[in-house]
Amino acid sequence: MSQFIELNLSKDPIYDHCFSQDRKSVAITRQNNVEIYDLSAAGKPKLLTVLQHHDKTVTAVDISKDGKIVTCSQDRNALVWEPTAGGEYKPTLVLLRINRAATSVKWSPCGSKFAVGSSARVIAVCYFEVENDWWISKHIKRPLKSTVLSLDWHENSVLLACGSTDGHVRVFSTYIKGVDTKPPATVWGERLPFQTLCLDYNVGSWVHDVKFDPSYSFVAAVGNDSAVYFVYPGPGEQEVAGVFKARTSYLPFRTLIFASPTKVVAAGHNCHPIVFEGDSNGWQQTYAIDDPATKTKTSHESQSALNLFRQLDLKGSSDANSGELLTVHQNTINVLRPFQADSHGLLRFSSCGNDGKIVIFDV
Amino acid sequence: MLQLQPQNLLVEEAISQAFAPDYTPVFLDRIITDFDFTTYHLSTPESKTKLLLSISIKCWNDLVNYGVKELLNSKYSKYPFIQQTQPEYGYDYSLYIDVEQATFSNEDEKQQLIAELSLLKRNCFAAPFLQAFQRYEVLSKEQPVDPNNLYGEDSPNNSNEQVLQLHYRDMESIYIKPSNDRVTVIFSTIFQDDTDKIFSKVFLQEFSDARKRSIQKAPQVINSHQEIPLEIKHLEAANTHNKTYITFVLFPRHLSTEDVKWNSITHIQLFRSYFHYHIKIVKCYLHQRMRFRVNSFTKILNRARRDVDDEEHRSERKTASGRRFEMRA
Amino acid sequence: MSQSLKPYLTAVRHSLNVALCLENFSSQIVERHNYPEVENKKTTEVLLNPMMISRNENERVLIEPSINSVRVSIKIKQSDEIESILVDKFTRFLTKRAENFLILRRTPIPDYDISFLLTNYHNEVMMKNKLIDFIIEFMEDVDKEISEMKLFLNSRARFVAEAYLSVFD
Amino acid sequence: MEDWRRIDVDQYDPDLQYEPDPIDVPAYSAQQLDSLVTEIRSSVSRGDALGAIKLCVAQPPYGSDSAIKTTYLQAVLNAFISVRQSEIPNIVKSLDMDETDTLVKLLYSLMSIKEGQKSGGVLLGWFDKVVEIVGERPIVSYVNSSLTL
Repeated sequence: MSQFIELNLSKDPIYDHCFSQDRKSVAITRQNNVEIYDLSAAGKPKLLTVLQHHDKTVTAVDISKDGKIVTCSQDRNALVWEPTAGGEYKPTLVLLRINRAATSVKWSPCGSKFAVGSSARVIAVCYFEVENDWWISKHIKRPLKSTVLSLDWHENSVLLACGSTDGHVRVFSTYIKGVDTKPPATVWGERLPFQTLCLDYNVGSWVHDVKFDPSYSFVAAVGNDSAVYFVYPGPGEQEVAGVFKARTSYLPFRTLIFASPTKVVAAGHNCHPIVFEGDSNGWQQTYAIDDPATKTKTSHESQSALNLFRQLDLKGSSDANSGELLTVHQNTINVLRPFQADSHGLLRFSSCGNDGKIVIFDV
Repeated sequence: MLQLQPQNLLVEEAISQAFAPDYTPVFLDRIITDFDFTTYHLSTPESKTKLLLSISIKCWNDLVNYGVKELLNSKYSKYPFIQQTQPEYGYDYSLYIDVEQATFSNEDEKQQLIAELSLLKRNCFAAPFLQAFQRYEVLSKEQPVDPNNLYGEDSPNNSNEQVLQLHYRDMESIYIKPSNDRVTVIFSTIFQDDTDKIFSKVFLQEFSDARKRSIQKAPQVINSHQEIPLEIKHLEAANTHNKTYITFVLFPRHLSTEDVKWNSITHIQLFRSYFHYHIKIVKCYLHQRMRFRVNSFTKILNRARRDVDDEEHRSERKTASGRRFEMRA
Repeated sequence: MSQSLKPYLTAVRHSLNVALCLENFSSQIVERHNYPEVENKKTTEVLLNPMMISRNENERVLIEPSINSVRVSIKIKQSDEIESILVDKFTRFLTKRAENFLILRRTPIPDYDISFLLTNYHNEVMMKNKLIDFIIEFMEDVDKEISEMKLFLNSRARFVAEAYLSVFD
Repeated sequence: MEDWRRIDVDQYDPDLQYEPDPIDVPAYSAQQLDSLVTEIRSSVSRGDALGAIKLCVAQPPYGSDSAIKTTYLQAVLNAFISVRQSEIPNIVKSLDMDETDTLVKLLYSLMSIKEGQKSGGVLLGWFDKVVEIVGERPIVSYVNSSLTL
């Protein structure tokens, strides 16, 4: 049974979380705010600051290489928080120009751009404009037909994979003249003006999460039909060489990450991570982490009589944790993120869920 | 409280107080109500010692045709200290009771009078029934019972027998039809909302089945929810307000002695109130039961709420004065 | 008849377990709004196929899932007039107390007796398995309650009738 | 003139339109259906329950009109009813993933039509066994599938 570190940070669901580069602090979304906790102290995580500016639920948070935090929320805004000297954060304005909720945000690897997916059937690629000291955005519209649920950047900070509720996995080019350098040719295409579509594959159900593999040669996506799709691009324009569908009997997954070019970890409504392994000629589910089947009901130490009575009245049954799930997470897992890796792959990854917990698992 | 008391409790209490030995006459002016649009007025207009008891009944005119006045006089004239007077304005019948001269040979006689006075409404309603019973006695002598009438149908040749009608409520009335071997009492009743109507079907079904099962000696009960019983076909207009008709057939054994007659009258005239009363009781019980069930549902649902883990509870506990209860971990 | 109750309830349990995978989804149609998609069914791509689980003609459950909300509607067995009156009174009684019932919908959808509306907020605030237990228990309890009330009504009627008629002896 | 205040203008907004991608949907002509139905009926009468079920779940006529669909569902219902309760587990075990998904899809469609509801108990028996053996994947795939009967 792999080791895990469990942090109970909030009563409310955590829709997204992101560890700082040095893994010493974590930013979590909590209703309309983002809370940053310091984990360096051995005891309980200490609340550092609360980023308060959004007036609706914050849906995503991401921290760039140089420590800038970007948040986006259902109030149609995104905000970039610059760390100032005293540990405080200064919000800067982002002109998203979208008229629906923002659903997901990701910094590009180079840290000079970030993309915001939204319910306005648009992806806003934002870059900083020094003279006005704000972030302005360029929109990717066609052929997005529905809410964008998930985004993932290619290492060249130009190609952007996205999954949406119309069931399509797409890869766009977000090349912006002044900001990006011309990317070298990749398997996804050579000439990449802004908004060219490099891949468009219909998975058949909402695409909750999409990720490039570590070598950026194919894309893995998680549909709402509890299956993981591995889409291999072909040489031609938008051509798909092959697709593998790893089906499982679990409830639908919400998120996935690559542990290595041949290993993927997915998690979602079944509240514990599942590992898939394979390569270009086939993928299948191999084992589960924190698998409830292998765990017996942990018996609690003897209950004090008062506690028993309190449970009986409150919960109607004396069994203290009647109804608690055997898995560590007591509710849907929303986001998995790599936590610690070494030369040949990921060692540990972090997860956040609707139960307000951040759990760090070993792969 | 299964059986409804036939007598009016307030009248009974007021009069028994008045007849009590240590009664200090006091000024009285009480209006008391009873079932079937009946109101009493108990007052002391002339002097404190002379009680005036008046009663007003909606169907008084029908009762008058059936000799209610003679019946009441016969009931109350044998007491010297009670005189029947001009009916008070707005009332149908009044009695002066002179408390001072009220003398009784023994306690029973006094109780007997108190009972008679508090059963004033029953006595009024008894008039048509008594008349029907007398008519039954006459008929039963004229036409002896046909022995081979196995099914107990009403004998055909008295179909034109005069039916006594009592419109005791707005849309509801009682019909009494004497014949040679029985007296048929038909109630036409109406229900405000349809849940009552459907519940009444269950009740009436039980009324008619009761005789087959356990109480063979009870009157036969027939209920019909749409068509009008034959006996009163000529009297009731078309059944537009979907009235329910309940027919009671009183057999000779219910009309035998004087006491049995009065017992039958007392109960049969209360049937409509008894019947509706118990339907309402059932609805109240079901309502109470649903409230309990809904509470238990809400409790179970609240238990589904993800409870905040314990040490968050402990850290938030406060002392009475509001100071936080610091846990020195 | 109860031998077909168990498969009926397990079928509802599994279907609910799948339907109750909800997430916070802001509306595509109306700006700054976040409401149950299953209610007005405008954004068709976020609606999933409805599941109807029926035990017989007049007893079934309809589960309409969507991305952020599920509508569970139950048609309670009403074999005769009395039962339909009891069901109507019971469900009307429940819907009047819908506000402290969180997941109860104020009015059932046409052709059904009672409807639950579960959104992603309920899923976040409550334990999903307990929510499903509650709905299953509710279905069983309502059936039991209706038949108990009917039994009570008949026995009460008999008792009242006999009490009245025995006085005439 | 209809109350212009209540016209839903959004439906005319071009980029708000969402039409799902066209998918090639298997459809039957009348005779193809008749031959399939007779085939199912004959394998049912021969007692070859597995063969009958396999035929039912092979290629449901998603694209045909409702008349063909109802006759098809009728035949499938008879096949389901004819199978004895004890045979169900090993039939289900010998179906592959897609076939069990289609089986559950047929169960749900049958439960939503009158004739199917009449024998609700049988369908629930099947449903119970399938989920017990295969798990909830068929339900998830039914709920998400764009091919519906």
